[in-house]
Amino acid sequence: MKLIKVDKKSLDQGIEKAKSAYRVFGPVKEKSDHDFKLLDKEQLPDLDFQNTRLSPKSVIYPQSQIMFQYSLDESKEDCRIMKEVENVTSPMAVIGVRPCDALSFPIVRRNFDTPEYQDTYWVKAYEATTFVGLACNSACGTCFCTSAGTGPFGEEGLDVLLIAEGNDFYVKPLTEKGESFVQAAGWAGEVESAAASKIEEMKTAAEASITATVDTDKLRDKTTLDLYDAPFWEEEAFSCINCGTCTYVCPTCWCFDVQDETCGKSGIRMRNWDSCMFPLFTHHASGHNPRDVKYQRVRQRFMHKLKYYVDKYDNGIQCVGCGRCIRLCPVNIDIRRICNKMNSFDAESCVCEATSS
Amino acid sequence: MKNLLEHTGIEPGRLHFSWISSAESTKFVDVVTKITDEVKTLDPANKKYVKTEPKVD
Amino acid sequence: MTDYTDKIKEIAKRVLAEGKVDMVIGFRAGTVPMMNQPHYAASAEAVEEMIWDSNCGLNLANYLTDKKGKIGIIAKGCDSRNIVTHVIENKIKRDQLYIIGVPCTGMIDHHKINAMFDKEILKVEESGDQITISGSGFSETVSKQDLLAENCAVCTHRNPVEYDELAGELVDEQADVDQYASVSKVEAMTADEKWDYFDDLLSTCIRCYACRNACPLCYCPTCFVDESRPQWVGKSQDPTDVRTFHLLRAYHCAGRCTDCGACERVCPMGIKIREFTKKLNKDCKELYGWEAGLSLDQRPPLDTFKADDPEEFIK
Amino acid sequence: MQNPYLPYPVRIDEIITETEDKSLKTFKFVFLNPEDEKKFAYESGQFGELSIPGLGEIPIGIASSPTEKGFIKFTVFKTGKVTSYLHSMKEGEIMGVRGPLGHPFPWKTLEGKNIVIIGGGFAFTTLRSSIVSILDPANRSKFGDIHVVYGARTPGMLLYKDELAGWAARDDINMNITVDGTDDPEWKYLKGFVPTITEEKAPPGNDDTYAIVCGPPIMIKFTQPVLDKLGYSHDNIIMSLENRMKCGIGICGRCNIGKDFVCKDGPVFTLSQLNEMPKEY
Repeated sequence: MKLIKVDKKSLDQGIEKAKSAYRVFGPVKEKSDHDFKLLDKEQLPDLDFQNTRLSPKSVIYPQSQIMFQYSLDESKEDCRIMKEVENVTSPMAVIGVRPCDALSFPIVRRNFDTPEYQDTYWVKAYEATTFVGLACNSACGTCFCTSAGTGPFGEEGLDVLLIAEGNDFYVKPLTEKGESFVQAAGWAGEVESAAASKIEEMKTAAEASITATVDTDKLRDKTTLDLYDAPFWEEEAFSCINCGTCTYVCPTCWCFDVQDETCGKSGIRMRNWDSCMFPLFTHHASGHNPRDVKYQRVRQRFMHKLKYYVDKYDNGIQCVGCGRCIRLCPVNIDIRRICNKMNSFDAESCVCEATSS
Repeated sequence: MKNLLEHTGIEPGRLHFSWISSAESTKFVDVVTKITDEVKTLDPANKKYVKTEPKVD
Repeated sequence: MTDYTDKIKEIAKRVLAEGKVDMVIGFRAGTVPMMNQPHYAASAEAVEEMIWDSNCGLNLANYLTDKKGKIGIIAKGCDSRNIVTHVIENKIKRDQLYIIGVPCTGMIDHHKINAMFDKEILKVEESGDQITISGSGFSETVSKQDLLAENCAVCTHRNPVEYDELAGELVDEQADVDQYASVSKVEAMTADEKWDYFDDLLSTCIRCYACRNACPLCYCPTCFVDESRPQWVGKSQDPTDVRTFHLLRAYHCAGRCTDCGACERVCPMGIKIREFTKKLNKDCKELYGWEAGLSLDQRPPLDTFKADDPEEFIK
Repeated sequence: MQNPYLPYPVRIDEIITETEDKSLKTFKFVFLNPEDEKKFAYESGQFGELSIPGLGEIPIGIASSPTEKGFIKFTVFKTGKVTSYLHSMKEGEIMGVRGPLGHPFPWKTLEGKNIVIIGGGFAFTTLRSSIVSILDPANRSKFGDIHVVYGARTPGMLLYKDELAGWAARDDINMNITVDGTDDPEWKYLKGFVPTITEEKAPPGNDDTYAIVCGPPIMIKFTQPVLDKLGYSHDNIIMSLENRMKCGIGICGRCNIGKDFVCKDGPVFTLSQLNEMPKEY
């Protein structure tokens, strides 16, 4: 597909222009960190960041989302009948999605958009969104995207890829949606003939700068119960405090809880992100809890990402290597360490090869 | 309790403690009347810590 | 403080070998800068992984809740005060514990240090009271005093209050620190300003409950936010519910909080959660002359009654 | 796009208190919109999410049979927040139902086979649905011998007492109704625990005989060795699981056991399948 080159000023002008047709989200620095926010008029995304603290998943899948409303007023005809809330589905665009986070959307889609059921809230928002990615020229020490199915210039899940080069940006539309956004932004500009090879060089350099890796090659062929019963879980889970940080900052964690809230005679049914780290997540009304103990919940998180998902979809791991859980885990539980332990676990001898991350 | 609520911006006068025995019905009425009258004189704009329908994005 | 490491290892190996304890709870080096991992050692080999430096800010007393058997634990001033609180509250028995006391000169604040640099920090090294922070294309050496976590900067109980053995010489306690400067700043505000200040403070909260779960005081089998019958607080991102969680959590720590700062340290969003508990600590000090966890023999003010307890608030 | 979380509005048509301790009630619902009944086409073994605005939803097995038209029935044990409120509701009140959800018992596989239905306590609801379906004149000839072992703690704790008596009087179904113990001189059925009765009364296992087992964990634990002894292969033992659920459609993520969701991939599993799965239920 064609390649365009724009300077920073045209890039910004284009983003501003696109706002007439799209609700535009982008990274904004608030307090000390970047997070994705809906951009106001005249507000530009701050593209000078390594990665945002929270992932862009909340653009499609907000932490709290109203699903239905109802009335408890007996005098009304629709008393106690759930009614759908009209969620806005006008076009959205997310600017500055890193390639790792971009891959999370097709991964999460496998959960929300299934042959049997479509999660209307997620699917409608996803379909309405154009993902404008930003290639990574400098990775974090905790990044391991190259061994998690993508890379700093990865294109999967994106509609447009931006590549920063000095004060200029290469614009690479990747899909029809992406073409439309580029048109709406009015981005146009010839590229030099050597552009393609230059981008290739930048890509190679960026990939080489990512030194952290995980080994995932043997996960698929392991027996689920062998890994489940592996002896290392209790030790690895020792430091865990069972907070929800890893799951909430993870771009591929999708679990939620459904809650009703009533105020006077009217109320709403809503969903909120939930976490497999919380005991309440699996607590039966009878009091029984199949994952009652901390290490069982830690095991669930890693087994889900690195084994159950692998078995269910046969399409890589449920992790994109963004490293957020490593950077933000309060007690330094490192998915790279656990992943390598799982990958190298030998049920016969019950040992993992020495691992480092 | 009162201190931290006020420290975090709840207007003084919105939380009240009294010691009333179960036998002191008239005192109870007097105190409640007095407090409700007092609270009514406060600026409704400061009625902050009241949950309505959840406000989420 | 890095020189404590060898002594800690020596003690840990000895008490394990003598059978005084089944495990020793301490830290091992983390995989990212300024992040050590709470860990336990049950063998001499595992002890080799142990480390002590200025990134051991988590409160290890948190790992004692409902533990059985004999446990060795590394404790700086605040940890030891929380161990005392655990003992007072019957969560663990003193004779189950072998406390390896660490006189502390303060822990550094990873939130603050990360915010000081635009670029990612790849390495943080410690030498005496100097900290060298470096990343791709930069390296800077800063006095540790300037990088201390806020609670450490105003700490007046650096030495363990309860221990079986020390891993180093007792240090001088800090004098002339205004423990409650941050509280006084808010106290000077109007009600509206206070409200807005706390609104802004909590605006980024994602309700991951790391603050609660890292807190050694928060050991309830079911936290009030998780109760469903009755449900005390909504579970969404509604600001009223977020504030209710933080306010009530703080109340549950009243008269028990040692200002160890674990809540702030673990917050992925860098929220200054101590702004709540600090006010209660100040009130406890002013109203009852109480600081939590200083003695095994004294009951906390909220579970004792004295005829002269202040009651000006009752009208 | 159909919103899979939107419940169908239903009216509570009838409430029957099933057990002497009043902890179990059967709710008969009628759809407010008749076309919703067609959309709720189900088979025995599936479940529905009962939705009470302001309280939430609960997954409950469908107790009525597809052969019963014009209503759906659920038998609910009073235990948590939603079920307690439901028990306080009155006939005529409006609420919601979502479904049908999950996989039914494998009726295609079961055609032409002998079936042993083993149930204990209040886990008899989808089994009631199954028995009513099988005994329907249009269906009975599709199956071989039908044995039922159903037990409760006391006679007063049995569900569907009138129907049980009716089935016991028939000759096309072999009913073994039992209670753990009773002093009732009127009691005319069996005494003893379900595993013991199963051992005495169930036919031996073979390729053409399947067992469907639903009951409390303790009953399942002691029934399984009995079935092993009787020669049932683990492919021929069918069970129904429960886990905490919210969405009921395999999306919200909480009821998973390994790669499977109890709500969407279950709740019906064969024992062979369960043997390969973590014991997280």
